[in-house]
Amino acid sequence: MENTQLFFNFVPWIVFFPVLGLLLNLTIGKKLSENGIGAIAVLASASAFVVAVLQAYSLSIHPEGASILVAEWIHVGDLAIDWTFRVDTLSVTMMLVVSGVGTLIHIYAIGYMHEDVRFHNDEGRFKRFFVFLNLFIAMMMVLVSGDSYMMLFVGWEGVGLCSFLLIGFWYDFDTLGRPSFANSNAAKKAFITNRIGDFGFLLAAFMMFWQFKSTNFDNVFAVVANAEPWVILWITIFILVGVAGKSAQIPLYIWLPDAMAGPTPVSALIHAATMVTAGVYLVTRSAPIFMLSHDAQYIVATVGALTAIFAATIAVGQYDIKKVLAYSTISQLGFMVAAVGMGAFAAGMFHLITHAFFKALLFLSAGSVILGMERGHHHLAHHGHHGGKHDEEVFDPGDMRNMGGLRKQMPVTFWLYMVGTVALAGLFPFAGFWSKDEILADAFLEFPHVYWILTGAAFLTAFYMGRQVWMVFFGKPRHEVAAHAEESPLIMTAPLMVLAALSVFGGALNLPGVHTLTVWLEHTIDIHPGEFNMQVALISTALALFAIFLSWLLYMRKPLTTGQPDPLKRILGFAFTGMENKWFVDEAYKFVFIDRYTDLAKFFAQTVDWDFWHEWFHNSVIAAGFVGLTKFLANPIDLGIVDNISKILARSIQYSSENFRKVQNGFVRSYALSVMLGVVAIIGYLLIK
Amino acid sequence: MTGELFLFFILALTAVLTAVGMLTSRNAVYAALFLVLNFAVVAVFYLMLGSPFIALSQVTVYGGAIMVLFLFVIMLLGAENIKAEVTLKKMWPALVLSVTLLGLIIYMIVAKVPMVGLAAETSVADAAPKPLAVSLFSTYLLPFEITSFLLLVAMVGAIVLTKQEKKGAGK
Amino acid sequence: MIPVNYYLTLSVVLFSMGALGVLIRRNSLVVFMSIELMLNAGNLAFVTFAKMHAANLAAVHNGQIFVFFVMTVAAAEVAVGLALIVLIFRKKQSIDLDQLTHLKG
Amino acid sequence: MNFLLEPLNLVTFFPLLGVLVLLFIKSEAKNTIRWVALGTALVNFGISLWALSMFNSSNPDLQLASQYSWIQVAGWNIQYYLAVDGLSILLVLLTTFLTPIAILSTWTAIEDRVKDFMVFFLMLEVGMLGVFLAQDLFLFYIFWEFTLIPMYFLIGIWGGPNRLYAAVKFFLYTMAGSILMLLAILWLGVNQGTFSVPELVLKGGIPADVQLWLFIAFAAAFAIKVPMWPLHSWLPDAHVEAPTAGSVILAGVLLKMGTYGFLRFNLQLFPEAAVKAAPTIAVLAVIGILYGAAVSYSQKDVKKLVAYSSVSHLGFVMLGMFALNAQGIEGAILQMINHGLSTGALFLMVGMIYEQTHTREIAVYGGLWKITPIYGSLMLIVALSSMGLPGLNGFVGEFTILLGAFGSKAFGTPIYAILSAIGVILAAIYILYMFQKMFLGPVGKIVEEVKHHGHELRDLNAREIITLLPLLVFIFWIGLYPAPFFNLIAPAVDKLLIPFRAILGG
Repeated sequence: MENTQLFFNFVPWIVFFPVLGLLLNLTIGKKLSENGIGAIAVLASASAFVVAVLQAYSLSIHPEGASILVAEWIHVGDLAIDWTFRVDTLSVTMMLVVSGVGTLIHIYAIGYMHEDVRFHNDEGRFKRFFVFLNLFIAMMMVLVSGDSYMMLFVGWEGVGLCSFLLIGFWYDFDTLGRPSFANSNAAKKAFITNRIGDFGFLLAAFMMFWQFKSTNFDNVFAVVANAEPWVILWITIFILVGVAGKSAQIPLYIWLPDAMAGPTPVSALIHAATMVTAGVYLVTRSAPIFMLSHDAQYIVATVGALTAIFAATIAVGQYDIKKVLAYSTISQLGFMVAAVGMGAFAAGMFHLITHAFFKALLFLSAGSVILGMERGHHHLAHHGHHGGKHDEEVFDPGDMRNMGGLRKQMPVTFWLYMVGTVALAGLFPFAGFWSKDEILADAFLEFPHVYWILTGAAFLTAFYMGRQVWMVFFGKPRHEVAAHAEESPLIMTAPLMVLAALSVFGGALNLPGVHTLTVWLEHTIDIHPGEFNMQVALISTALALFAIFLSWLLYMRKPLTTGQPDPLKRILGFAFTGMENKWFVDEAYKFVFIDRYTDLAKFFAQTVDWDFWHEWFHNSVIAAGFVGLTKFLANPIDLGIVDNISKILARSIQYSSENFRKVQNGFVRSYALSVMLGVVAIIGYLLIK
Repeated sequence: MTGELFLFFILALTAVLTAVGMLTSRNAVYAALFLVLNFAVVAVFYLMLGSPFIALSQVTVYGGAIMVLFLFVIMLLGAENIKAEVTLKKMWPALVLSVTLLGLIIYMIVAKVPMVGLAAETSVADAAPKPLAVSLFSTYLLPFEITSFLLLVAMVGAIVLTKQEKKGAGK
Repeated sequence: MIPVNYYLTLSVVLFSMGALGVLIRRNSLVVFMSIELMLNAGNLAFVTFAKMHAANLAAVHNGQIFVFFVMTVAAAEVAVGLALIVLIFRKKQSIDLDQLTHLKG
Repeated sequence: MNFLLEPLNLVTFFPLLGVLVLLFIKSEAKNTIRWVALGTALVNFGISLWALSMFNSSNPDLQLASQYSWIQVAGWNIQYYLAVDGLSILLVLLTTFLTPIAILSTWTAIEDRVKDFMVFFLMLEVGMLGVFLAQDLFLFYIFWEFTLIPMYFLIGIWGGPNRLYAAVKFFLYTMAGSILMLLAILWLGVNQGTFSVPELVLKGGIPADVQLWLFIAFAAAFAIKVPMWPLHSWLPDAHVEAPTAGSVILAGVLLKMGTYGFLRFNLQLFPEAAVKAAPTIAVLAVIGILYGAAVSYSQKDVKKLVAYSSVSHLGFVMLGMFALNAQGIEGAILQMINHGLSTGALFLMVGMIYEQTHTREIAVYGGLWKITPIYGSLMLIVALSSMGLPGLNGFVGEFTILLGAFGSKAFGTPIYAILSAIGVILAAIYILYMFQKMFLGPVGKIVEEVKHHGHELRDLNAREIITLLPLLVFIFWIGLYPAPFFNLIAPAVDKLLIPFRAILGG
């Protein structure tokens, strides 16, 4: 794939532009205004988008793509990993999505960050935010454009880092702006959970290297067919662990809802549209491996499907506008993972793209709602309608129980939100309909149990989105704040409109019969276009409409009033408590893993290492033992035996010397006599000898 | 018994007797004189053994220099006599040892040394001092120089040791 | 022809008498003389052996030169020794060896 | 004169010149003393670069040798023999690189007996360089023991409140191990007729059972120094009590003497025994990795946390080394450097905040990033490097090590690599815990306390940034483009591997 024609050589700039942007902001950001910083960041991201478009154009002429070597990275023994950019239809698709949606969100963020509820006059926030955001774009680009698993991994961990930084962006607060470790906890949780996934990824990479002697995509795929089945199964399972971490699948999804602690643009960009779909991209990229093992496909599809329905049930029970969307994202990711797991790679990628559009739209609109609420709160506090009462309690602008009737206060946002909702619910002819349907159609053919689970999840999706819309925009305001909410400025709504348009028409990317996307991706992965299944489409549409009707029945016919418990609680009882509390998974994890590890660490650190090893063993055994030994040697041995021996020696010497002393009488002649004696003795000896 | 042998015995007897005289005389001056006589006899032996240079050195160095020095010191100190000299009772270990030594070495000589006869005549070449001197100043130059240095040291030493310090001076 | 043994025997006799003198006399001057006697006895043995190996010219000279050196050393020794005796006499007013017991341990 | 102009002799003994100059400076002239010491260290770094320029990286053998016959008594053949090869060149550079940085870090931290401090420090440098360069066992032993003395005083005089205990413990533990090594060295020297390492390697032919005993004797000395679990109990004391510069050198270089010793002597001299011991070492290394990480997590003292993290990191080094393949060993060597850079930087940064607050208790900090943004950002980079984020140096080492261990024929099973990879997760846990509790969250009470004493918590000043900057450059350089470093190592490692290839096949 050494193709350097056209614009292929520009591909590294897809990373360099954002890096350039962040470096610029890092160095001169202090001197720039908020808009200046934002402009640089947007420009950087937009430049990346332009590069991506150029790549797409080049590909349309040379669909076989290219690999561009920038530098060698790790060359050890027979291990050779390079910084090589890969341009093919799959990677360019991802580039377009990431940089496109990314740029829109950058623009939105300029408006959003200006008045985020939690900024508390933090002046450095713009610089920090856009530096992180650009870094994220760069890392995401590394992820999607890498030519080997290891370069992909760099981006993989890199986006994890950005996720950590951005979730913990307001690191000294909790989500409501109170001083707390809560946000940083959420950030830490995300990073560590991701690391668990990375652990799986690493093992997969090790296995690939030792089996195939390379981690380069082409090299691996060239020989993977010769590998033994157990090797392939283990590699796919390890990859699945990685996917579960990054794309928030069971059992590692727990970090994503907490990740909503980040500013809303972050939730939209990272935790809905791009980063979390990296797992889907990874599986699609590894299609040649997954295709080889039916068991692997079965496992992946099942995990995806279970995640889809499990998260959907939780979404039903949430009150925070972003939390609902977060669980919805998990659920939709489950759809995608299930799709790519089944081998419906085109469908998975298709859903990935449309989901990026409408979920970003939803999140950003939700952000707009939250800001609108916040403006209302601000307005109230300033005009002092209700005295100091509101200053005492902390107001949560994201709580849907405080909303209601926002349709009138925020009409633009309302309509945008509606587009997103319908797209997500999967109603004809919005983007979500086409992509979701393709997944369901494939599942229907491949794995019926996955199909049924996913259909259930789709039903729930329509229901919780209906619930949300009714609660937020319809009925009467349940709080004074909602009554005073204000619409967002154009800089925020304009990108939303673009996204809304994409959500409406995104389905055109891969219409049945035309299969544009499938054909496009076929250049890279070996896939076949799925056929449109009218039966499946009808069932799901009917179910979605039914779900919306149900939600209308519950939440619209008799709109909620202030302080009223959720009507579902009456119907579902304990089950709803479970949904509300996320089925207590977090608590269970905390009890089973986190607390145990903390205890274990404490036990090791305090009891084993310090008390036992450092103090007891060192001080009592080694040191005291040594002291004891020296005492033993000093008293019984030294004084008792050695000393006595020397005493006896000394006495005998004393005694003998007292006698010998007499010899030293000072008479020269007696000395001479001794000498003479010696002479005689020696001569005598010589004679005898 | 040839004349040569006869002469040897006479001389040997003289030597032993003078030695005994030296040992037994109470007066140190007598002892010194006996010793001079003894040295003279030994010098004759040297002559008989073909070493005229050594014999003359013996006479000059011992008889002339050393013994004069002895006598001079004896006179100087006035120490001719020492009271309560030797008693035989205290002497016996010394006697026993000396006799033992004598016996041992004589036994050695008898047992180990061959009975080689030595002529009393000397060839001129052997006895001439010249080759001796050549040897002394070539092969033995270094010892010779060291010895001369030794003599110098002894001289200086003797002077320093015996020099009378004036009272009060240097204290 | 006088056998070499005779000379050696004489030398030994003289040596033993010198030794005896050292051991039994208290007059330090006489002790000193006895030492000279011993040296002489030794010299006699040297010259005898030199003569015994007369065939070898170097051996003759070696023996005689050794005697020569002994004499020189003896002269030096006497000079220093007598100086010491004089010194001792000045301190002790005696040259009796049995009075000199400073070395007593 | 020629002797001194040989590059390795020059680089080893040049600091003594600085010591000599220092002796003639009044001890009150503290700044002059600091500048002289810093200048000496910098020039020495320059000299080491000069030596590097003469080093031929494609040659796997010892180079730039300075070899003289030294002690030839009773059949003992002891040489003065300094030389460098790919196994040691990076460590030599690390030593000369870290020393000026450490000296710079003492600028305001050490006010007491500055002259003595600098003298000891420069002498320490001589010892460390000697250890890495000596190719004669006897000479090596001398340098090895020599490093103890200045370090003992650095901890014992300028250390924390419990310094004497720590200094004595440090000294005794290391000594205890060294004695066995000395016996082994003597055995080798007497029985093989030479103390020269290359000659011993060439000669070989030590029977396998004897090899094992010698291996154990050498390993005892090195394992304590590394330190390998469970011989690490001197480490937290020494690190916590040592002054910052001492900790930096201790973590950065002194610990590497242990791992280097394994590499140079245990692997080269006793290949059969090394193969036999590999699984055992791997078990200890894995325990060290996991145990060190767990124990770090539970520390309340940040310096102790970093100290225990060394146990974990060096576990990786040991694991890689005894994987006995190219990836493992090259990764291990690079990881030695990485650990020197990252942990050295961590200790430096902990020292910088300690200088202002006089406490290392994690709980009193919090929200520092807001107050000291530069400090926070740099700490983040260093912390990430320490936990092995791809693109930074730590990852390159850890990845190659784990990769090597995964496919190691000496271990015969990937289980050690898998378990160690869990250590990567645990590393994230303790590093993030430390970063979060100190830099994120609400502002900690220490800020008020410092204010109470009439100070304001300040961000890093120019000198501190300059101290850290070189480390950061290398953190990124090694992370993004490690090729120059691997190129230095690779030929020597290939040569080192020849006997193992013969034993293990392949």
